[in-house]
Amino acid sequence: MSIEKGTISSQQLLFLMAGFVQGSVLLIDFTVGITEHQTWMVILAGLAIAAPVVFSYVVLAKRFPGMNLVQINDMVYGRFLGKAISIYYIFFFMMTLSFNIRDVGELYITFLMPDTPFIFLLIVFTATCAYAVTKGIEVLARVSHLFVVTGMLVITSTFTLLTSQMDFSNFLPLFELPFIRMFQGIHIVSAIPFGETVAFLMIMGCLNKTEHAVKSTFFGLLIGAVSLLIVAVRNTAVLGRTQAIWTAPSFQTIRLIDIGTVLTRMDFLIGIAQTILIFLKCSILFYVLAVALSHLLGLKSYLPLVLPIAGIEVIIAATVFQSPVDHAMITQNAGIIYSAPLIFIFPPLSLLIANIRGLPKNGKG
Amino acid sequence: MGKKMKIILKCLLFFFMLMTLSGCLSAREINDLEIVVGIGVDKDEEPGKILLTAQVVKDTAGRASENGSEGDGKAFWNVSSRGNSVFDAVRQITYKTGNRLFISHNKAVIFGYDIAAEGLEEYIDYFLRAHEMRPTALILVAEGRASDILNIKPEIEKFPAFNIAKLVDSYVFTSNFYKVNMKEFASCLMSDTSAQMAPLVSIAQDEESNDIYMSGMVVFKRGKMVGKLTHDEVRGLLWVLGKVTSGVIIVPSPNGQGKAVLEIIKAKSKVTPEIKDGKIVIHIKIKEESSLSEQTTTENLADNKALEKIQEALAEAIRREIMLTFDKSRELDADIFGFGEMLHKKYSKEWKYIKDNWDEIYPTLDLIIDVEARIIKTDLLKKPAVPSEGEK
Amino acid sequence: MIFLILIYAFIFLINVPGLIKRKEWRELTAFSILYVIAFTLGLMYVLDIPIPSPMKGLQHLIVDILGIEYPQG
Amino acid sequence: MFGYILRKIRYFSLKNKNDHMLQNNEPGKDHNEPISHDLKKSLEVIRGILRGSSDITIHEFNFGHNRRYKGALVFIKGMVDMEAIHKNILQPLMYDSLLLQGNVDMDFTKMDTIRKNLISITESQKVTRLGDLLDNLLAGSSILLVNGSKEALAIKPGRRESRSIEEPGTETVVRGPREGFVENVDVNIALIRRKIKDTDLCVEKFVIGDKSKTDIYIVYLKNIANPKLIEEIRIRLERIKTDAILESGYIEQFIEDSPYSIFPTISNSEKPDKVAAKILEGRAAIMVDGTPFVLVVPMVFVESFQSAEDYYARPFLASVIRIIRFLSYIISTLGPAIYVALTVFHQELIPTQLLISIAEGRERVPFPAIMEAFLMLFIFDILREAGVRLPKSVGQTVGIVGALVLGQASVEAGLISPIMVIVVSTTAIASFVVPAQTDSGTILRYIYLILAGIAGGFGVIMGLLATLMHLASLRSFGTPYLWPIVPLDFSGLKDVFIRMPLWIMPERPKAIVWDDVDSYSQSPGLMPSPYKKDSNDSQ
Repeated sequence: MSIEKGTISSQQLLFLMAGFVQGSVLLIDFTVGITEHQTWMVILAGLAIAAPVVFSYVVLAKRFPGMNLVQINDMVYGRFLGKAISIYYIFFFMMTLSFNIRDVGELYITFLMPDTPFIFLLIVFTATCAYAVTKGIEVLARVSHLFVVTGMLVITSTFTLLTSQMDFSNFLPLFELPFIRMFQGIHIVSAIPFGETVAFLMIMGCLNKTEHAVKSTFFGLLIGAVSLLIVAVRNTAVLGRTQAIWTAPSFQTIRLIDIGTVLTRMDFLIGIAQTILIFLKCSILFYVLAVALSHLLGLKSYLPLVLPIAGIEVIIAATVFQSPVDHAMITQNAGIIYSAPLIFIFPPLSLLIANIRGLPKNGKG
Repeated sequence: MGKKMKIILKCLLFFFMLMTLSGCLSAREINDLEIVVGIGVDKDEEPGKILLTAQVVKDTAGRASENGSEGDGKAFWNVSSRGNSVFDAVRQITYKTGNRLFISHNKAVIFGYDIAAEGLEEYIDYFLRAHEMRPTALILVAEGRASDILNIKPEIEKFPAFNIAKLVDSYVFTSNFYKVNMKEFASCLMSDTSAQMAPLVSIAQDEESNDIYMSGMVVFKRGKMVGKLTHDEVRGLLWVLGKVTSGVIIVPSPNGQGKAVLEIIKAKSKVTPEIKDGKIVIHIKIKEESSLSEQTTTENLADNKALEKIQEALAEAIRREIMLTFDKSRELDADIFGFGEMLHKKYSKEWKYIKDNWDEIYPTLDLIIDVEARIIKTDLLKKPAVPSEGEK
Repeated sequence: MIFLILIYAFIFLINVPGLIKRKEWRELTAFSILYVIAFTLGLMYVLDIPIPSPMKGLQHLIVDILGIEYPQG
Repeated sequence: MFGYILRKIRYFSLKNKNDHMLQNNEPGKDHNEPISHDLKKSLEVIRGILRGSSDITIHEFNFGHNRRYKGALVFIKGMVDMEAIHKNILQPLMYDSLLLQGNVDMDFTKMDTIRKNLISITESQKVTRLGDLLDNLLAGSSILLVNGSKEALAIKPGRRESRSIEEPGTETVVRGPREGFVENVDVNIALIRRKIKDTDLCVEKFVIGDKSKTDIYIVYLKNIANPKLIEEIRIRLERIKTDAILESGYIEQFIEDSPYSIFPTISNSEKPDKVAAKILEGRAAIMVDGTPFVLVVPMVFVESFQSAEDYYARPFLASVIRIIRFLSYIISTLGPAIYVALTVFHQELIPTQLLISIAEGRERVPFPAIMEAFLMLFIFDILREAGVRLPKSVGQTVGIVGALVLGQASVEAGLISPIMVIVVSTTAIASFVVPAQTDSGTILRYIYLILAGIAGGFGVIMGLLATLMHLASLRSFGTPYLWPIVPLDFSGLKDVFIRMPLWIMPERPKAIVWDDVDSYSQSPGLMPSPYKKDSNDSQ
């Protein structure tokens, strides 16, 4: 009995996935703090690691058509353990959503509108996300290709505008980083932009035709990864050595665009494009959280939960970290470690168990 | 009403409810903005304090017509204040201006000579960190006090800061100095080996009017000034960096009397460092195209042999300029060419050793310079208008 | 403080009458639980009572107790 | 206060049942008793019911062989063509030579015999119940009663007077047909019939409104329009129980998908060629008697940017104008908001020289930017409304005075900064470029302005995202409102931002048309090119 009656086509799934991954284009910055000019390698390695894992998500979803993560957990791990894992997932969604909301807040507080009260930004942003979520996943899916197109446009246009200031010798001392730094970088990249797509396990339930799911997920991931790569290459080429000292290097590169008297100081426009991309990611996460919670509590519809969850998320986002530096530090260490089992272990494990126990039995199907 | 309508209504009302929140504090009306176009930083008499002068836009249009000629027609107002740090001084300016400074449109940051000599690294941090400060803002060093530079009223431009920005941009025509913005200065400051550069601006002390001119570059090592480069020395540096865009070279004409003056049209350089049996060699290959734009000798240069000879002389002149700059940098012991970074990129294994005692290694570098100069056109004249003695 | 009350009154006004009319008791209970949590969190935030951040707890759990962490610096 | 609550409760209790209309009219009102064969009695009854209206004329006459049959003709003076009555009804009845000789044995108590042999008007209808008699009488037909017969004959009026067909006021066109609809719905249907001469063109009649009994027609192409769409329209029309339908606007508000949205989901037009084009695309037109505005359903957001003229002109200029229309809609909604957001929140986006000149311009303006913008917009809206309401001659003066007051005087007085005047006037002009979306444009302009004043660019962006979500969730009779853009249908996209040449657009809009109709409205590959014999014709 899946609550969401909405159905999305596999093409829309592709754009949802691409928009989701693109949403964290600004977030690869704290991997830059660790991996400086090898960020592009880390992204490729992260993609290489994340691709099979995401592939396992899709196979799991195709194996249980029309069912979302909470139901799958119940069936695979039995009632009690299934509920525990689902709560673990819900906690993960809640935290990730609050990180993203906080990212928007920090983007505006440090760069664009420093004197606004922080909580005001969060409330307005979460309210708009809540409004989008009340419309249902169908509307988000239909609109997602607009976000992806704007994202790609912005990324490529900034790349072309900055070609004059690019110096491709900044990549040169390859493999200069110690292995532990590279491993941490790869872990971050595979966990944050790509790993969070575990949220799609909730959405793949309402695909109308599941045979193209694998292809569209793969392409969605690819578009997201390509945009991350373009940003990483652009940042390293333009900033070179100074990459490690800025709080948000990709924002700093945009501030360096200086063509004529008009095409300069464009950081606000890029900030807006960034807000739009994160808006899609937050709305998807918000929807996934609401549906997961309503499934856990066995409700008929997730709509009544939307506003209270919004209230909680705003407060969590406001208080979870003290400062952007604290945010970067914790997500680099504890953040990716606590989410590692969720992303890398549980889905393949439940796929394995499903194979062994020959689920889904038609009775409970 | 239907469920859907209620949700739409609820979210819309929720949205407007929020709007009643204490409106946005970062709203600043345009007319209470103090638009800053130039900033000067000088040492103050009291030790440990700095004097910050900010050039603020004064809307003369409104005021001049209103109360006659009170303002002496100056469209800017150099307000200055003292503080222990740059940000402290910036904030204390509000005693005088009543509003916070609006730095987004700042064109240039000029450091006084005394502050540059003592060391910039303490004062540069605010200009990199302030969110309103643009990384594309120019950084300059003034000969004397920065506030004097900012006080001189330019003939054409309304604001001295715009005038300075225009002068700096004019490096393209002579390539005797070059533009350094905050980001470039910061990246050199960060690197362990490269020296930082900044254009030097000074006041020409002729009798009736004193105007500003760019008088070369200043070299810093880890933020501390170590020396100055004259125009020719900077040209040598630009040859190596490949940033020569135009400029004039004077070469003795082949038959000895008079000179041939050439305009550089295009120049490319390729620098490849190489470590051969413990010795670091830098191969510099420069391709240059120029045009014969003037000739004071009466000799007929419009034949291949003469042009060949001039091209060799040109190549020799360029090589001499580069060696001149290299000797000066060796004397200042500052890696202004950025060879250290190139070595870092190519030989990352040996880099640890090089980095530690770079100051000893740098003077021992030797350059192999290979210049290929070509004269591609002689503009309108083929032969000089002066009749050569032979034909008379 | 007033905004908090206003906002949460508004949320209450919009959802609860609908839920009661449609007799969705299960949803109503779930809604009210989350509503109370949200309200208390909001109250604590407005009254500047320090709210323990879950991530600090996680950090403490993972780094100090389990000792798994990447070398710093 | 107490009364108010009572009324509220009563309203809510009745709301769902909405058969409120049936209870409260008196039982005897719809007169379903049969007509009595005695002529005098039935005339008494008619006079009794209609004694209030003096324009009813009852003409009694005798006819037939030596005048032994008594008849009566009842009609409303203004609505009937007197000359037709004399020539076609009374003349044959009273002076027909055949009747006079008496050797004819027709039984005049049967209306059919009279209708078939005597009366030379085609449109007439036999009526037995008094209620029908009265309905027809009030609808403008003249009633023939004969003593001794239980039936009456209702003779429809011939040509009803209607306005001549002229160019519609709202949608003027440079190239293209100039004819517009008129108030008489029969003429409108004829106009459409002349455009679509196809047997599949169906016209379904509805009579809605207890008092007004307005004729409403749904016009659609049978095998192209989606039957579910037509069914949906029927259901929604039958649901309407109201006293009167005076204009198609009533219908629009009763049957639209989401009454709380500021965006119209039903388009209306006065031009038959535009309505015909939409019917051919699979839409259904709703024509209401008494108004030249015809509703077309379902509507898509992009339609308001398409004018009929785009398809008659060659594609290149049409595409440029189409892009200009989109830009001007954006300017008209976001213009003031962006100006305020830039000057108040994000001054670093403005180039330095411009910023200095704006600062000088705003030197003596007392209000904050948002107040100034609000004032200007408000005055502009007042002026626009005044211009529309006043008769043509006075309207021009309002425009001129407004421009003077807004432009010169307020700037000199230092109330408004010169650049704000420029911004608001461009917004004003831009808002006239897309007439179909003026209502949403005006409201959005104020909303975004408030958002810009409070949260600057961030507020505007959040407003835009909320509007986008709202638009994407809207449906108009089953078709997603942003159809070719949001569900991303490439074949539809050919006609949105730019208008591809006609021969590239053979497909019918998929989201509107029935799924198993053939998807080509014209044979594909009609690329016009000079005729080339396939052999070695000289190029």
